[in-house]
Amino acid sequence: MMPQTQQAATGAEPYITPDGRKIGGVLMDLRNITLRFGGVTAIKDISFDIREGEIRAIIGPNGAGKSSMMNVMSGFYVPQEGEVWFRGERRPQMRPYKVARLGLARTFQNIALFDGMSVLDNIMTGRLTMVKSSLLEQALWWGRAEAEENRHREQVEKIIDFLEIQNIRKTPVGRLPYGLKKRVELARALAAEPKLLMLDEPMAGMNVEEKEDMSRFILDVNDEFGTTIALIEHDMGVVMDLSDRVVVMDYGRKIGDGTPDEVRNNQEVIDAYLGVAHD
Amino acid sequence: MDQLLYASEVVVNGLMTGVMYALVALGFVLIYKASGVFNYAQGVLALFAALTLIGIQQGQVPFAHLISAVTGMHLDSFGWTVPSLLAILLTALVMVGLAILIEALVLKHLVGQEPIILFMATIGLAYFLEGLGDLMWGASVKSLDVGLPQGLSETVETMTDSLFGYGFFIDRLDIWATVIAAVLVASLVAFSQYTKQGRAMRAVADDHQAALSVGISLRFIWVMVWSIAGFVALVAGIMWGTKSGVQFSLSLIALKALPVLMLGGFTSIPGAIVGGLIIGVGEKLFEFYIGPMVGGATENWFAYVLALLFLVFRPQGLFGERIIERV
Amino acid sequence: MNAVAAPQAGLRSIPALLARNATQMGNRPAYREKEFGIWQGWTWAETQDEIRALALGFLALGLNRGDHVAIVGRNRPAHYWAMVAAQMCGAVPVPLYQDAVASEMAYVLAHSRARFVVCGDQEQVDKIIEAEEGDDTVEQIIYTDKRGMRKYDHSRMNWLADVQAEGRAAHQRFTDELDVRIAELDYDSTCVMLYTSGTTGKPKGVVLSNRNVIETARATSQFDGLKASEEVLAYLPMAWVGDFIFSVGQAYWTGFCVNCPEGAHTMMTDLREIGPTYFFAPPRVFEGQLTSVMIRMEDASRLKKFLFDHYMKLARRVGVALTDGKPVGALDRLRYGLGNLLVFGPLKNTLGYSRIRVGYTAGEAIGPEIFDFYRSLGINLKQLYGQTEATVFITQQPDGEVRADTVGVPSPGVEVRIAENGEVFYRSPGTFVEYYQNPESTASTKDAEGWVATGDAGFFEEATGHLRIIDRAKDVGRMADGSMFAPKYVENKLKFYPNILEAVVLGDGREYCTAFINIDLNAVGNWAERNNIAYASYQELAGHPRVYEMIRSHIEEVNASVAQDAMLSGCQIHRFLVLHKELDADDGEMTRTRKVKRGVISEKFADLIEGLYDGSDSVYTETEVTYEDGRKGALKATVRIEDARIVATPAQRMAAE
Amino acid sequence: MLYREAGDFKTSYRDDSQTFPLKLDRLGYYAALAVAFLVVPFVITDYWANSVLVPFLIYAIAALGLNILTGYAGQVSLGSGGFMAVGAYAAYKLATAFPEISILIHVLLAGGITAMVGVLFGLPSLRIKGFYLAVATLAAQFFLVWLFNKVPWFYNHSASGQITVPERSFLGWIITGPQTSASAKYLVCLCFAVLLAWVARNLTRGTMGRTWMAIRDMDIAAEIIGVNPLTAKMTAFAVSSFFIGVAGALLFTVYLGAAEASETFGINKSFLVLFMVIIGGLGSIFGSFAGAAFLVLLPVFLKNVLVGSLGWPTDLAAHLELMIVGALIVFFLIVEPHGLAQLWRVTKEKLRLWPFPH
Repeated sequence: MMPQTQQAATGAEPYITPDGRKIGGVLMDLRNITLRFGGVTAIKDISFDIREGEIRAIIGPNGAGKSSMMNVMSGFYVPQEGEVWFRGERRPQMRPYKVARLGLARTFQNIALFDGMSVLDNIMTGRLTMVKSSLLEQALWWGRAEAEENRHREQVEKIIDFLEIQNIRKTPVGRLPYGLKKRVELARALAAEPKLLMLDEPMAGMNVEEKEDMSRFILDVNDEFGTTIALIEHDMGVVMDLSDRVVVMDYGRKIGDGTPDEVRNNQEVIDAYLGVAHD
Repeated sequence: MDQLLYASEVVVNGLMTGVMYALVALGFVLIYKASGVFNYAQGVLALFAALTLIGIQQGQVPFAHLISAVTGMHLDSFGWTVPSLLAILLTALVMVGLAILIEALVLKHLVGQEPIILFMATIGLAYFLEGLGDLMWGASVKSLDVGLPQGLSETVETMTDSLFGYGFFIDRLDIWATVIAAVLVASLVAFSQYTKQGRAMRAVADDHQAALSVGISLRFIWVMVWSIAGFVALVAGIMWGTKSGVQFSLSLIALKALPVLMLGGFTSIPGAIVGGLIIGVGEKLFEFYIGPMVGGATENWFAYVLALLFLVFRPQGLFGERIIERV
Repeated sequence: MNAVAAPQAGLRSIPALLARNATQMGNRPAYREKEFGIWQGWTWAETQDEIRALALGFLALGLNRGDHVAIVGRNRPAHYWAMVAAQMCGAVPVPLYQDAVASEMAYVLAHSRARFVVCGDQEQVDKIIEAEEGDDTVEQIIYTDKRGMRKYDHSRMNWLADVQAEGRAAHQRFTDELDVRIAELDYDSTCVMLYTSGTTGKPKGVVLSNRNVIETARATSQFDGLKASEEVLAYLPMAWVGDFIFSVGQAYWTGFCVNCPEGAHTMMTDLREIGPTYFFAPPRVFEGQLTSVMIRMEDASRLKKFLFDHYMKLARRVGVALTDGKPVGALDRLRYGLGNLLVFGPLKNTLGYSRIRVGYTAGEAIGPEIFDFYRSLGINLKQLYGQTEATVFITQQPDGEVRADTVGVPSPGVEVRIAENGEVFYRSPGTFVEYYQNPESTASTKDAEGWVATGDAGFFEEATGHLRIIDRAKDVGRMADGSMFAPKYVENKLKFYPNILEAVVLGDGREYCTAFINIDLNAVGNWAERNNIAYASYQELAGHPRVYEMIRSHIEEVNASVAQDAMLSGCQIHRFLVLHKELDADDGEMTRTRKVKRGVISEKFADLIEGLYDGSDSVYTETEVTYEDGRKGALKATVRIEDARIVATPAQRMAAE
Repeated sequence: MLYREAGDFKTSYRDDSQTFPLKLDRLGYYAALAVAFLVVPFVITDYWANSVLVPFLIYAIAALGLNILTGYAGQVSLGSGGFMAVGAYAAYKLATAFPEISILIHVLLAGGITAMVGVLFGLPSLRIKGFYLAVATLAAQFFLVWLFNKVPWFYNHSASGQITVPERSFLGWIITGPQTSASAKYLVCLCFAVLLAWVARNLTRGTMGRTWMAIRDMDIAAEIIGVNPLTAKMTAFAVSSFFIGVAGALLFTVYLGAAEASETFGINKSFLVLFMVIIGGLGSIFGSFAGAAFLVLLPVFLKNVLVGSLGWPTDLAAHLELMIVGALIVFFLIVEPHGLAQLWRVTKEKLRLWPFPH
């Protein structure tokens, strides 16, 4: 299908946030997404966009369809209706690994690390898509193979340093505590140098201290690398301080969209949360 | 016309063989449903059962070779013979004992392991049992006779002859096997439907946790299932043994149950039966039509290739239910 | 001793030494730092290039002769470079303790009027900005780690790498100027200014000249035959004179390699990876490691335990002798060799001590058994006695003449004399120039002939000519009955017990001595675990009767040994208490180098001291504590006081009859 | 206990990621190689070559291959026997068709051909997983063996239905056929084993290995971070089959000299190799060698003890062997699913921490 050019982008003028970060045009635009599993409708006609350099949160009570939304964004689920626009082009239906190569990386709600490998190797997998050397070169550890390996190692080490996990570099991830696993997963996603970084409940099941660390890292990532971040949380508190704009979902519908303050004062949102206050 | 007749005769024979396959496949399904273990050793169980049966019948001294090797005294037979029915009963008991041992020594320690590990464990088990069987009863090819009628069934021949002017050649044993198999299947279904243990078994198959929470002893269920599987193996062993002698190849024939399951799906008893019949008929027909062109003996692989192709297009088998992947 | 030794071959300054190293051993490693998973390295040639670039950058930023450049951060090559770069520009490097709180920093910044500050990271930058609130003497802040620095106002702030880049760019403009300034440096121009932690009062800025540093480095390097092939691990505070002498003075003189760990949390692994050949650590480090060794051995398999105990017994018997090269029976040598294969070797290896040729400890007295433990493993661990004002070295132990209870013979070029009141005086080429902007204290410490009072009391052993330190001279007091009171002497004996972290002995002008005890949470905690004693908090453990029991037994043993020495027998401890909180630098009870501040303590815990002497057996007290995040809070506790048995001294016994 | 690591620090990623980061290990490895190349060839006897060393090396190669597929990429295969057969028959056809080309080349080519066949039978792995796949690979096993039995072209219509290796030499040394000397057989296999082990290490230490392990550990996540499952699995099958093919070719050309599909490459071969991998250790190169050594030596050992010393009949020994092997498999799966390699790793850790327990 002919990639049409992005109109929505023109509607969004770049601006500078109070703390001096540059927010660019639209990076990903989701238009009238509807997703069904058999009879169940997980997402009902949802549209919103994510702009370059911003931290965009998708919140909502459990079972609001947040994770399904992220799976649509990462191309793991194919919506029955609606279009996904990425970097000004409509994204045709494609296998998830191809989507990843467009510049999307994500973490998972229930950690999806490769337990058989060390922290270092796990993070290195984030750079698999950038490897040029051929099977033969790798087999003989010759030509580009070694140079490339070391170059990627260098990048990965920078991330390790950035996320302060030097002392577990060579530990098998299986042995790590939950909080650190989450951090390693973030590192793996970062290693891919994504245009859009998607975090599925990055703070789920963390204690206050770990949450603070994670928030710091998320902010720093966005700050240092200018990475656009879309994150899912169902704990409102954390998100509000982190994100520039927030989408609120409930029962597969979008019930709010805007700056944290706008959302905070949105009656529908308040109800939704009061309704599920004890989940 | 004749072609067609031959063919239909082939089909009938195929159906008979299919029943045999189904019989072995049944053992797999039972164990798989209840314990999630894919029991590669099922075939060897059948071999072991058959060997034991013969051994008991002819009053062989177990481990005769070993004893003579170690102590030097040569005793190969107690000098008595045991009536078939009693022998079968004793063998069944042996199989139960075996089931208990397997549960206690192997399964108990592998709870919660990935299926593939359990699968490999059963391969090891198969090796062990094969060695044990040979060690106990000797490795020589034996013929098994528990008084099942054998040979050409005149009734069928005369009947068909009068019908089509061509007498089908059908072995009485096959007919008996079919009957017995049918009875066995029926009784198994009845058992799982109407008895307390049977229901427990199905509960476990549906949901381990739930079953445990309502106080069903997993270990008991496993022992029971493996015993039943052992008994099924015994029956299969008797059939195959009577048909083509008791020897290692018997455990290979039993391997055919794997493709059968691929078709039928690992969790469904009817699937096992239908799958068995399809394979049985299929490979006979294939051998009948294509075999001659490619040098015959296609039974060796037909079943597997069929299953393979099948899998590629319907991974969950005929009766299995679809798996949805999530992140 | 001539105070005017001429510099060798025009090596009058650190930059001069750098130039020599860069030309004579350009390809030898000068610095390594564990970063990004491997040991990044710089040869002397590369180092010179880096440092020059930085110096040029400083010039570009307008660094003037005589300016002070404060450096605050962990041990990193860049920070050492900053010091030398500052020297090149004719400025004076002033390393600061990075764990100092803003208030302490404020004083030092104001006092030194540092125009440039080199900071490790955001944390330090924040501290500096907070510290210089009010008077902004600081004109340029340069940071090494740019993490999180983007949002700051950069009107007077630069990333160190950028400064270097700028310097390289400005090469044409400034290189001549730089060479001029380097040439100006002479043997008596200031090399570095170090603030003494100051056991009492405000810190003083000790000014050390190139002569001080280089002469000392030369003499001591010869003393221990240090070579360019040595490896050292730089992990001690950069503001401490020792680190400056080892990691700069001796390193530049001999041209050996300085290795910087990845961070505090990886220090032990890095130590093990590098395996230094020349190593310094304060006693508490060795204590800590010995404790952890013992704890780890606790849950070793029976075989390992047996081997360990068996061969450690052997080592205690012959190990030290072997290390000192004294004659030992052939059979024992053989058995020791075996032990070396099975226990000592692996042990040293896991600790990272396999390659140590020369190791020093100093700062306070080290426990004899701790000291001997390491020496019996075949580690050439020695003691030295020194202070900032002497550019470290006053006395040190020659190989083969090592003992736990002495601090060795005067270092080469150092004269030592003992005043009649027992105070130790010294004079040497290392003797400091002055206290910065503090002539009166300079005068009171250093007399006309250049003799400096150490403030310690001690005496030379006739037999060996080794110096023995008893205590701080001013702390050596008299008790009510006029007998000698040397608290430190007793405290050290107490602190030799792994269970006792700190001890404060009181009794000046009193009838008898008493003591505050600080338990070592690590050791006691483990002991409690093994004897399944439950406790919820430090305070509860400290107050536990079983703990008191244990501590009392320790004290009584000490009393016994103190009683041996008629002169000091008055210092036996009659009553004691276990403190409900750990003495802490943040609460001002200790110095950053963990020296007890008696003044502060006697005020802060006046109520407890009173309790110790009015015979009451418990005292209720409230203490102000500072938490890590700087908040203050009050700690309430009822502290029990117990009596300890004392041993009658010969004199008293006579009196009794 | 033996290790002295202090001062053995890494200043480049090259050193840090080398195969033997510890100096002692490095030395041990070089020593082993030196002995293997410079000592053994001169002292080796026919008995040692034929009953221990040569089979060990050949099976080690096969185990390496299966380990890449099963241990690293997590795809279980019971078709190894069949693939070895492909290697053997390919080598036979090539050797007889192009006698002028060195047989060593043919062996490698045979590996290549097996790789293609492997990819073909690997295709189902895109749809099916775990033991479904395992069973599917049985198809390869049975079909291939049947093929080589039934189609005379494969054995050049020889009356016996057997294939027999022609005598070939390399640099004047006879390396195939009955005249081959023990040391020649040994050296040829050794070279292949060392070379292929090196290749396996290179592949598994880098990008390829991570791709495979990602698929093994969590295929969905792997795909979402950008791993193409098709290429990942197919390369695994191709490389693995290449190794197994070479092993089969060597088994036939260098070791046995003659072969008959169902005899030599029956399903038991598949299991033998699988067992080597399990006992040796899934996902470990050292493990492949350890497993091969173990299962090659075990029967020899039993034979010497039971038959040689106790004078028992051989069939008895064979039965016992079956039982022991079977029991061992179960034992390892229960006690140490990562096999000898893991045991080795653990002991090494203990030695490094000695005298401390942790």
